[in-house]
Amino acid sequence: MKFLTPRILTVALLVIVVALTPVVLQSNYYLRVMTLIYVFGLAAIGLNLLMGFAGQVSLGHAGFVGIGAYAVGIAPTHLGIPGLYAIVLGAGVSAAVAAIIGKPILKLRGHYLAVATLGFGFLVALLLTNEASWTGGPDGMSVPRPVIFGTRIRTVEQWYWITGGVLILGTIIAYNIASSSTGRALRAIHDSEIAAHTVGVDIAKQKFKVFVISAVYASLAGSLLALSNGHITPDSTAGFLRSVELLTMVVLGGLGSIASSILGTAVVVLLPQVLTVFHEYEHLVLGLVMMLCIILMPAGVVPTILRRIKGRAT
Amino acid sequence: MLSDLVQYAASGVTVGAIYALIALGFTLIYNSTHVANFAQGDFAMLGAMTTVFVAAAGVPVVAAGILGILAAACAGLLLYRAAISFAKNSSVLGLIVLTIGAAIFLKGVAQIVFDKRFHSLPAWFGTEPIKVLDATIQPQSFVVLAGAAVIVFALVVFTKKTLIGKGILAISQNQLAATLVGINVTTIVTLAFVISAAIGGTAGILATPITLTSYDAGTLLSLKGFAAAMLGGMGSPMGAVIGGLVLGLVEAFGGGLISSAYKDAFAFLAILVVLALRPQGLVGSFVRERV
Amino acid sequence: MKKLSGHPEPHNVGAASMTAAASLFTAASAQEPIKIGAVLSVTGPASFLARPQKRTIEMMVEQINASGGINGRKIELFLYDDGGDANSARTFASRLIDQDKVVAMIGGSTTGTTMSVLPVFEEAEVPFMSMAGALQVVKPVKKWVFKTPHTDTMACEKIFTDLVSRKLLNIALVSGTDGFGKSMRDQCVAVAPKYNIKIVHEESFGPRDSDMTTQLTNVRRKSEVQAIVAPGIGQAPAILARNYKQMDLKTPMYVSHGVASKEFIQLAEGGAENARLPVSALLVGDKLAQNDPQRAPVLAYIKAYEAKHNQPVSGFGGFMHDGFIL
Amino acid sequence: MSTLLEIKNVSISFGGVQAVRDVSLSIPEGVVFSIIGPNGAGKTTLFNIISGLYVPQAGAVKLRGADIVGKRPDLLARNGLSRTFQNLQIFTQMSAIENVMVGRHIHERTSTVAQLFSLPNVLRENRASRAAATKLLTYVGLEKYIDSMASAMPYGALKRLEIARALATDPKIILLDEPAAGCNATETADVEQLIRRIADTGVTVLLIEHDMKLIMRISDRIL
Repeated sequence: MKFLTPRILTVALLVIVVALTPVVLQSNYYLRVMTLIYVFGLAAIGLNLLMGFAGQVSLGHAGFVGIGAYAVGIAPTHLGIPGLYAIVLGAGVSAAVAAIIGKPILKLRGHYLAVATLGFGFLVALLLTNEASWTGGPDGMSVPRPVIFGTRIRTVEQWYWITGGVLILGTIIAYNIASSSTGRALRAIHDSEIAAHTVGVDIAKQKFKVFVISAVYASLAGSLLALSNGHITPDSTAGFLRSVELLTMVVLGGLGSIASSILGTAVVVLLPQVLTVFHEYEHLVLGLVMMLCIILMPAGVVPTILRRIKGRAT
Repeated sequence: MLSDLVQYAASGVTVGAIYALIALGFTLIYNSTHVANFAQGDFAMLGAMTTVFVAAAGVPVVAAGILGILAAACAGLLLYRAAISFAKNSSVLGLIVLTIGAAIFLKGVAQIVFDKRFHSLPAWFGTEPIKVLDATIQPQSFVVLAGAAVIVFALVVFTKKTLIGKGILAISQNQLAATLVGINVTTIVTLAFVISAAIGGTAGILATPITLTSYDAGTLLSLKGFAAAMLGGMGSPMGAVIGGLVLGLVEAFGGGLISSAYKDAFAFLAILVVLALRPQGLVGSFVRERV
Repeated sequence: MKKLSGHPEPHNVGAASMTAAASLFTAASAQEPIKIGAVLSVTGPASFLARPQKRTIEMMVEQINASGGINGRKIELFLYDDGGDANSARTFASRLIDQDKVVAMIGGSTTGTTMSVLPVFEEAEVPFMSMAGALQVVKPVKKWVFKTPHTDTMACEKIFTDLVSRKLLNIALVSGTDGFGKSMRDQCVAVAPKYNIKIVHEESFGPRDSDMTTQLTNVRRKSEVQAIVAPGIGQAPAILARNYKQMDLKTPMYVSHGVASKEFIQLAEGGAENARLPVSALLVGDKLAQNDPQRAPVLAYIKAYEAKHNQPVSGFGGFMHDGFIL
Repeated sequence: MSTLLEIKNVSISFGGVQAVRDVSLSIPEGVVFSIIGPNGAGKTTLFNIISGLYVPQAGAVKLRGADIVGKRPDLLARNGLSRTFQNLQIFTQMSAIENVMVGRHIHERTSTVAQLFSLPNVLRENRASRAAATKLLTYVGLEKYIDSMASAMPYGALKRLEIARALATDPKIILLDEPAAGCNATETADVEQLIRRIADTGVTVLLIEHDMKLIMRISDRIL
């Protein structure tokens, strides 16, 4: 077993980045951008388990991000449940919702599954927009900051470390799943569902399992996004554009490799910040960059770079 | 109460016909490349906006319309030749992201070439509503319906009878075999994109008197068109029309009878129910995976 | 289309804050540019509001810089487009404070984006002039947060005073599900009892819906409805007006200041005849009485704006004009 | 020898095409049972029925006396029935050893939660599966391909990889669908030798093949 497996390399690299960034880049702005990369990286890793490993497309995964975000918003204000427990509540609700809708829609394949998940994301966004008495409607609601060990977590710094830590844990857990019996079963399903089925993999159960896991990942990301922002709106958490962004992060990064999802997230989060220089042409350039990434790097940014470095032909 | 139901139906058919028109645009591209083109709504936007601006520059509306359809067709040509044909070996997901990127790109271009305001096109037969059991329907709805009917007929004839149409079906079954028997895949697939884009442009032009248009009108049209095409059964022209009309009617009756705030929710709930019962859509044929 | 002219003075909160901001400028050295930040939703669902705001602020910065800037110091404008997304608005707000080091911020075209950036400027103690309509932006009053647009409550009150004068007390609310429509709808519901106006029926429509005959049918069925009030913005109210004409409804209709522009009238294709809406004095500049204090600045702004952009002015550009001067 | 697998008047048709009509056969334990017949005779369709991919319109399939018609393929695998495919169904984006480790899936019992945190029992299980897979790869003579990607392996090697994966479930009966198809003389000899060794371990072999010389040399019974 050579020591530098992708798993050790990625986790080590991630720890270094999380530890060094505040030292190298002092200003809150960069910390804020990195926090967003960590939060959406968490959701992207979960989505990659579902899409990259098991090959099940989801065009509505921001629905779970929305559930996680609003759980942390609604629970403290309306139900008197403090922030931290609300995160667990959000994850529980997302898992339950994923379990309920998972059964029927995971029977679908390809574009049919895409439209079913698209529908789910739309439904969540609509609920959050219309149930204004709970969610504050389209203008959103403010999220009370949690109190941990007596201190109220408010500053960008604090949230930087929390989200960085959670991403590292999420990455380790994702690698654990990938190297376990479930991970192998999921990749088998992606390559040939028929063969996996006859060799003893319970297809429905495995797809269901990874759907729920990815929903919990997205929900945790939603909760952290809400807590670090302090204010959430239905569109910025559960909107269709957010689902598209998540999809782009995973696909641009590279399907089926955990490290690449984080890099894909970084690209998608940083692009709008870099493209502001184009003002009017921002959308045009963003669309172009997305197309070029897919054309030039079909396997995704990371696998292509790895292949170039190692120079071996797969 | 009856006239209310008729009005709901009228509203449902009006909106449904627009979804059907957009859904039709998906068929040829899906049939030839199994790509669900999320820029289809932007072809419609491009067709409509070009017509608006060319007409504003003094060209008679009909000529402007033809130019609009051509503009959309060119966008379709470019999307295939300059983008999708290079992304041959990327996954279904990669192609979805590619078409979404194309949609954002087209929106960016429209934002600069045109402007960011709302525009409309004159209705073909004026705005005098037609009375049916004292429910009122805009004449333009019939124009949209007629357009959908003509396109469905043309598509069915095209795919069944003409050589190119059969070529597209052959390519969708097995691209390698199609090339072996001498079908020039690139030209045929390019043609599929051009025709699909032209259908998209026509849809935009026919629908704009009802829906109005702006540089970012494409996104929602793509979504609803995609949902309608899937509801009906991806790849079949009849499926697209049925899917579109059912979607429109579910929205209208759901919105009217239950709650207009959750209009879109009923549409997607209907899709979830239909796909749970018939995973290949209302009209789609069941594809057994051959071993 | 009859307009409710004679709108109150653009509303500003806490004159004290004016002097604090002014002193800030003179303290810095003469030739260093004054950095002002702006985060607007130039694209996305709220672009209808934000476009005129962007054009107005760019025009005014040009004008001031052309005439030598303030006390000889040029204004440097940092303008970002948050696309209506609260999340990216917050990131750009932090960029303005930490990277661009702006001394003042104008922006927040929607209530959603405003509320999400508000804490950043409160913490950084940088004056923030919001363009959002909702009351919650300045209620409870915050030290560093101001807004020039009249609140939705005022718009509702303007409509209700007119309804009371026409003795139309049973109304139907047909409101948009976007931020603007929702928040104005909430204010109207809250303030209606004060004018003993009863809301007998409610419907809603999506910002991108293309047919609202279903909603209007439900309203028509309720015979006791005497007037329709339609809070909403963008293209949807124009389609609502068209459907109103298509169904040949006679109940008087009120739309919101969100569609206060010539564009709305053209798009409504005659559906907006004798519809009424509350609007700031800006849109009826030439009809203002000679001695009206607003007449001069309004006409000057209209002339400059239309000369530069040859597009009709919009109420939202006016909010930016007042906000920028403050 | 008790009957291991019994098929009684099974028939199936796809839209008018009668693929399999009224087939009955019973396969005793521990033999090499070959099925021959021209292309399109329904051999692979019969395999698909036995392995639960298709549900026949009529007839019964009994594995050790229990009727298995309509049972999910993964449950059949757990009851000791395993198969290979006429056109290779390999997990191409996985390495050879990972392909075979998926065969061990039904013997892997750790809970999902344990897998989330890679608890010691999961690490033990992974090592055990990897060891078993390595043994199997050596058994079929693919030891030099252990860590190479399946997509980079030659056709002949992939044929044997699929057999190794089928063996990984410790089956009672293994269905081999044209294992020697497209193989040259030496590869066919290897396959024959491999089938003989599998049968010697007591595993019943149900074979579809066209190479008559191979059939004659290896089969105990022929249909």
